Amino acid sequence: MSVIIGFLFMAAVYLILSRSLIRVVIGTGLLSHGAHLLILTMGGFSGSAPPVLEDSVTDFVDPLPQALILTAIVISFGVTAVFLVMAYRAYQELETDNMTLLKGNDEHD
Amino acid sequence: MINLLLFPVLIPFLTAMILMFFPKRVSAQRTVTVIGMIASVISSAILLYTVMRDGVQAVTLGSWPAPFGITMVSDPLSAGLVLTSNLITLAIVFYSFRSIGAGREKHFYYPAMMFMLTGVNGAFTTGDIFNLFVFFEVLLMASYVLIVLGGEKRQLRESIKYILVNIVSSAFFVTTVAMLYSVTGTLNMADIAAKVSEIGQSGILTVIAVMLILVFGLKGAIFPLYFWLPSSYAAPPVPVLALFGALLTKVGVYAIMRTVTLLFPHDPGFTHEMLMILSILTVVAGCIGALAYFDLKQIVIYNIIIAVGVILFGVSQMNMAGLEGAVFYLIHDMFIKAGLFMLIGVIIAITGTSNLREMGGLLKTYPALAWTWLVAAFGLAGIPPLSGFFGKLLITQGAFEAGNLWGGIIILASSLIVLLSVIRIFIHAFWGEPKPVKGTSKQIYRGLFVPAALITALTVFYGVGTEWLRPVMFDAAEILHQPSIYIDAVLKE
Amino acid sequence: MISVLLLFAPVVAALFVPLLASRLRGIHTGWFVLAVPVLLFIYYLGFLPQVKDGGVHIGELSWIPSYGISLTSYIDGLSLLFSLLITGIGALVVLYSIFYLDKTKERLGNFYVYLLMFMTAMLGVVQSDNMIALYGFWELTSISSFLLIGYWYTRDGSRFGALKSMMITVFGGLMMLGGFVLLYIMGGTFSVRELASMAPELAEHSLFTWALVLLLLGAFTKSAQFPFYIWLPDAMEAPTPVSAYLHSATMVKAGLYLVARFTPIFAASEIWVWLVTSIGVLTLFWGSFFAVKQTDLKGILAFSTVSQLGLIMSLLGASAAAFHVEGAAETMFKYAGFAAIFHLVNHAAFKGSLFMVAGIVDHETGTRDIRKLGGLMALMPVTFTIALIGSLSMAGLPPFGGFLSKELFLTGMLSLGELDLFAPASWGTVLLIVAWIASVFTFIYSFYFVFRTFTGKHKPDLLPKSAHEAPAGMLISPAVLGLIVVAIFFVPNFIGDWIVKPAVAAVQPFMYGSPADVDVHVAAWHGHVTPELMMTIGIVITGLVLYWLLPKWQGGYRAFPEYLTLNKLYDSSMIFAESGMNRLSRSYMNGLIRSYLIYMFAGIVIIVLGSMFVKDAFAVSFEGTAPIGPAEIGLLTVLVGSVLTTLVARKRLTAILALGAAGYVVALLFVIFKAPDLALTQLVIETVSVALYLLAFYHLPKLSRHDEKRKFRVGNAIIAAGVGLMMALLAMSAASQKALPSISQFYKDTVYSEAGGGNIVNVILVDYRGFDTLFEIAVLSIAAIGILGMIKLRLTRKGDQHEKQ
Amino acid sequence: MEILINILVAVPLIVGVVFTLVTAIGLNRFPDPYTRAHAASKSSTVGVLGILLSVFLHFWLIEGHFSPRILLGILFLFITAPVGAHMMGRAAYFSGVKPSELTVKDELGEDIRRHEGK
Amino acid sequence: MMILFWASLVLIVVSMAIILYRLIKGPTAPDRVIALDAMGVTLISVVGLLSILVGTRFFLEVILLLAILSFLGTVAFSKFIEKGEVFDRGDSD
Amino acid sequence: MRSSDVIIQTTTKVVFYIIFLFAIHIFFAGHYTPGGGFVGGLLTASAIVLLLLAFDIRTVKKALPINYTVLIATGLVLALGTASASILFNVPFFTHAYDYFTLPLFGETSLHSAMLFDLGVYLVVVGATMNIILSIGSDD
Repeated sequence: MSVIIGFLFMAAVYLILSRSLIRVVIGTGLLSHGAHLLILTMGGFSGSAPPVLEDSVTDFVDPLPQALILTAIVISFGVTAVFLVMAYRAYQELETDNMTLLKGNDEHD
Repeated sequence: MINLLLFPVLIPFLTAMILMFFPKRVSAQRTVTVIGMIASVISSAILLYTVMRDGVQAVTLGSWPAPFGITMVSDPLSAGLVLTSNLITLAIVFYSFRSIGAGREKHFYYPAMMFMLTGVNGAFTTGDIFNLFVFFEVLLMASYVLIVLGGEKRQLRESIKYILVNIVSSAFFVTTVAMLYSVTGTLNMADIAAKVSEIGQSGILTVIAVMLILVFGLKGAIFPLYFWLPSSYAAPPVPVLALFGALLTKVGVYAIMRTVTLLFPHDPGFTHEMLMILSILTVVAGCIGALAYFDLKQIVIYNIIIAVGVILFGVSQMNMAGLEGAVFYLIHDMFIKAGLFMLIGVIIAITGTSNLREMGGLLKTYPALAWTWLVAAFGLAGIPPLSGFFGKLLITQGAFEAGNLWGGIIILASSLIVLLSVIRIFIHAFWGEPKPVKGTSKQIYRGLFVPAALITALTVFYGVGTEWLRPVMFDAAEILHQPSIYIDAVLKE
Repeated sequence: MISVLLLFAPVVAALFVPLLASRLRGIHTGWFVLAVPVLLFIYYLGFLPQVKDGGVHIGELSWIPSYGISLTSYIDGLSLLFSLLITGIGALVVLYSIFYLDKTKERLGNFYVYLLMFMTAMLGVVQSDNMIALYGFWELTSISSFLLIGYWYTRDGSRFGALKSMMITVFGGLMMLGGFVLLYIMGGTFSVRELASMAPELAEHSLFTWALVLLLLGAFTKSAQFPFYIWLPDAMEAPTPVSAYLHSATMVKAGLYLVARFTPIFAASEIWVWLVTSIGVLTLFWGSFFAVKQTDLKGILAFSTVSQLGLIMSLLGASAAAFHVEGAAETMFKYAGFAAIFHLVNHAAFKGSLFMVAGIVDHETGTRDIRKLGGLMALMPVTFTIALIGSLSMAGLPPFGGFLSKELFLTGMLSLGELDLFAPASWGTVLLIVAWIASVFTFIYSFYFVFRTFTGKHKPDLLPKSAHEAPAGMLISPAVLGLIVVAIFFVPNFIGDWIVKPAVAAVQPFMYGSPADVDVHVAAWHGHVTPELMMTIGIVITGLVLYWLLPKWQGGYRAFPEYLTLNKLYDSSMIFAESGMNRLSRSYMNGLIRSYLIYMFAGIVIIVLGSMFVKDAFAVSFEGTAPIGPAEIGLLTVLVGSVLTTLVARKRLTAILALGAAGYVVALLFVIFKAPDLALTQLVIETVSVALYLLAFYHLPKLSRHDEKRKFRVGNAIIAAGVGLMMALLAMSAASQKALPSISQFYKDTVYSEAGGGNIVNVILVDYRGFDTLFEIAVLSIAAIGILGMIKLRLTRKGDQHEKQ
Repeated sequence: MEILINILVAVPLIVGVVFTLVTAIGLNRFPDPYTRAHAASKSSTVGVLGILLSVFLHFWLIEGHFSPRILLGILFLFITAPVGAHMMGRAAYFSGVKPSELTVKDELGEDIRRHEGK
Repeated sequence: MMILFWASLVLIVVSMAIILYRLIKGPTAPDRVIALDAMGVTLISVVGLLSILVGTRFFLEVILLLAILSFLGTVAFSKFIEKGEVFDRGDSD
Repeated sequence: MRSSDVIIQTTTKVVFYIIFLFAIHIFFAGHYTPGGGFVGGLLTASAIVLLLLAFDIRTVKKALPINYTVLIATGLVLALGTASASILFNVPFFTHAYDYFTLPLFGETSLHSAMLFDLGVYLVVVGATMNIILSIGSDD
């Protein structure tokens, strides 16, 4: 599982470093998948039932990481949406999706 | 009132909600914002008073016992920071009236500001590490909105970078929290601290501590993670810049302070040494940048980085003097940065440019502005009795006491660079031959200058009136120095 | 208490100056200001009798008691001497400035505010017993000096000089602060007096030398010692009254004051003795040597000041040497301390008058270039007289005060030759010889200054104005100082007893219990030919010869390469600070987010992997890892496949579909790992996200690789692999090292009984950790309003065209 | 009884799995989007119906949990699958994907032409 | 009986892999959408089987949800491919 | 020809209600079984999205005249209000109150103030999602 997480992060970072804005956006999507899976992994995999009360089940998986992931998912959804809109607005205004051309000058421009 | 410490978080939050009902009515937006801010300032002042009188305030939400619910904790440090943030935001709200423009005001400028303040105050107050993440996200999300609002070319270009960096850092943050949870099985910071000291700070915990330092360092702009900051901060309009410069990085710094003092103080030979080296490098990097540019905004922005380095250097000393100095300097820097950025805004409004080479001779036409700037500049550089001095004095003292002589000397020498960078602004903008400037109406000038001058006056008071503030600083540093006070206040309810 | 408040009298007075300057335009503002130093001078005179008998006055105003910081007014011999100098010369300078600065052309308000500010600062420096207050006033002197030098702020030279002086002196001040802090750490107090009382213990401390060196940096920069003197000549851009006041009589002496004040503490250190003395002598030589090169009147005086400051500095060093000599009070060593203070007074008087003369010449002829001047004696006889008195005193000739102090100086240097302390005896001799040569040059530049200006051929056509004698008012102040110079020669012991001895007793408490013990009698003629007299005669003869030959060898200065000078060093460091730093900064701050991210990722990976390695944090345990079944393998394969697809996709739709697929697989993983809530949410979110992508695609271009080079991609891949590796290792290690059970058990136990729910995850969300959720929806709300704002508000279209991209 | 229930559960399951496999194969073997859409919608719907029925029966008969949601799901799939297929076909056609050469008749094209001809 | 379920699951995952191949290969966008739709439908089966195997009824919600979303996705993609935009603005015609 | 999606429009009219009902169901079930405000809200939003897909933005706006920004604000106020009620009783913020009731038809149920909070969440999610989607969708 950890290997998969590492793989996800690797792919995400690779995409984020690329030149195309869309690929960068996709990279952030993968990044959040990786992060969520990592939280899940951190909860451990012991426990045999979903953390929902049911008669005669006592061995639940750890519910806390799930709650955390849920929060994280929603947040990253919001961030993705903002990023996406920002990306296309940037494309509209700057007329490029090439990250290299998005460099700009630090000094008074 | 056991919920008192929540008020500075909830009042801006509520204000933001109310503001969302009528986004297009500018005067109503302004009125509600000001009312909300004043209420928030008052509540945080009461909070600070209460904390000083009764000791650390803690409430675990939902009436659950401490490590299980989310605990909000207000110690002198966080209460002080909350009050500072509120005051600065109030000033910037006034400042915005004349500078931000109706377009932005009609498009959720004030709610975003209030949300951001909510996030900042929450991050200062929370005692739960995942909740800290959530508050970080609140303030970051609000900052995304603020940085891009208006949709100018430069804003969009820099917002992309800003948001990207922060998405990455958030991903790292949340994973680090998860790892911390995996090892210690808890999320409450006091509980983590107690458990870490119980089981000993093993290797993995130290690595997690390093991760946390780096993650917060990304927000707080330490070396080698500060690169995104200068150009991003320069993009939005000045009030937003002032807000960012005063508050955002400081949240990261605050979080690092908590991390290394409360959660992981047991391996200073590694974590604190590392933090010290990083902070010195940060100072150096900031100095390079502060000298390198002839742009008003850039110069002051790089000074943020220098200040971050100085504060963290103080923290890394882990003795009373160093910590107290760090607290002192932290609050000083919030005020002074807000003041400087607001003053820069006035200059830009007058000259119509932020390029130093295109201005000059303002001393003749705007003497009050010049003197205010000079006071602020000397305050920043730490000329006694202005506000920057005592923090730096204590930090140096802490460094010397800890035996880091060269570190202390570098910190002192950095003041010189700071002074050079801001005095250069004075020399180029206010001295020299007057150059033709755009000029601005008297009303706008006053609307911008008065809040800026008030904040600067506050910094003067902060320096001169050190004696009255000292108990706060001392208590704050003591809690940082002896985390058991904090832990007990949270866990033994 | 009163005396402390009086320190601030000038600043308080300064508050009214702008008002007076603007309301009462008819009267020169200086007249009002004049009252301040005069009254203070009289006030301080009142302390003389008390101090003469070894008494001290202490006023204290508590400021920040919790840090041990207070404002004090500690008046002993030394500080009284300085206070009198500051207020006395201050009064004369203000008087002079009334005639020097035109009330209609100048912005007098500013000028006098700065000047009064400086006065407070300087009084504060010399009267503060508390080191922090001392430091505060110290920096205030730098600031007011900065403002005064930059008074004519439209001139490039003024701005340059102002910045230069501020940079150097503030640097020194900061280092000095470091020294103060070290002293505080050693002694536990900021009070100089208390520190002095524990001097022997301090000397044992390991930080002692650090403190010493840092403190001396402060003193040397302020007193323009080698190699920090370079700011002083450039400070001559200030109006002449300022030069006379700050840059000869008072501010530059703050460094001397500091050394004198801390001599009781540091005298025990041999480093102190040799450092102070040799830097002093070196400065003495250097300043006098280069003074001859100058062509600007004020430039000559500036270098002369540097040189004279070096002289006093070396004497102070020698006076500390007395600490190491048994029974020093009985030997020649006693002269050094006395000479230092005595010359300090002398110098203030003659240099003040000379600066004023230079100012008069400038004012009346319009130039200070010595090449254009000459033959002014006939036109300006009074000025000439004053200049002659000052110059001859400076050259060390009788019947002027300078002769006496030069004699004492030579005595002090001779005594060093006998000191075989911690260094070969010859070292002292070297110093003596250098000092002698320097005195020769002093002689030359003194003559050079006065005779080149006032004798020789008058060249009226070179002068911007036709020269004539200055108005009487302008001559008052220099004349008074000239009179003092003469008076000192004739009644040296009056000044010695009343002013110098109390100060000496304060500098050398290890020798004298009270001022009365200072057993020095100054006389012009000792009844026999002393070595000092011989040396003086030598100086005069050699000096005269060399002055005669001056036109022959002055050109030799030009042989000295410009690029080796310290000025050049300062200039190039400032240029480096601007353009060099700019280039440096631009080399990595290139605006490319990719570069920044690469730095950041690389930094994080290196630091974290390094920490893992150092702390041996890596661990793997397969206990409690995910069960691997066929379903898992299948799903993970699909996941890897879709992730790879996003990597290689050439069409954006493919990339999005693959991303969606990855999201769905993650949702299925949630199913496998028994997280129904997560699975539900992930599914919906994923779908909505994909819909968002599709919506946004309407506005976005087709996917393009922008021809990424192979090198580019390999670089990315390396960084990416590093991050991936780091995360994998971290995740593995963290998951394998669960030290404590989770707090979740509590939730399982109480969810039904206390929280009244069944779905633990949901109950955590809305109850246990509802606070998170509250702000999580806040995040969502902000995102919504942000997007609305982004789309609806477009300021670019209205203008803002100054950006070309 | 047990066996009967097992058979009741197993039969739709096997049918469903077979159809799903057929779908997958069809999706790969057919030459153009139109035919593939046919495979995807028809056979996969049957496949999933079979499996869902089996799941429903499993929970109802073996675990005693009557789940109306599954029935609802089946209903939903029944309603939406053809519509989805229709949409995809349209999409393919209007985005300009050429039908395979084996196609006999292009009725929609004729319709459009007739429509425009009017 | 469990073996039967497992076997079915494996077979379905195999078909998923095949569909995935189509998804990756294309060659046209509609092909991919069709594959995605099929994928969604197969996913429903997988979830159904999984909930039997894991032995809990709480995933049954997921089935209906998936059906809904799969339909939604199909429609959205189809419209995107057909018209290049997902929503009709309603003010153009 | 292209815009008259009769088939999809007809289907949508039915399917919309199914989805909506399911969303409400999932929202209410949240406290005891998987689901809750988030999923419920998102599903509701999906239902509206389906409407948007089948019809066009103007029609949907006319049919559902909701100001989504106000919806968000209302949701936030509701959520905060629920949580803040505890301030009035001077117990820690966010303390919930609940009780079990036995109602006819439903059997044992609980009335829980957390439900109200969840309703706030639901409203915010619907509002925010629709706001985002509509903003992007109606941009040109």
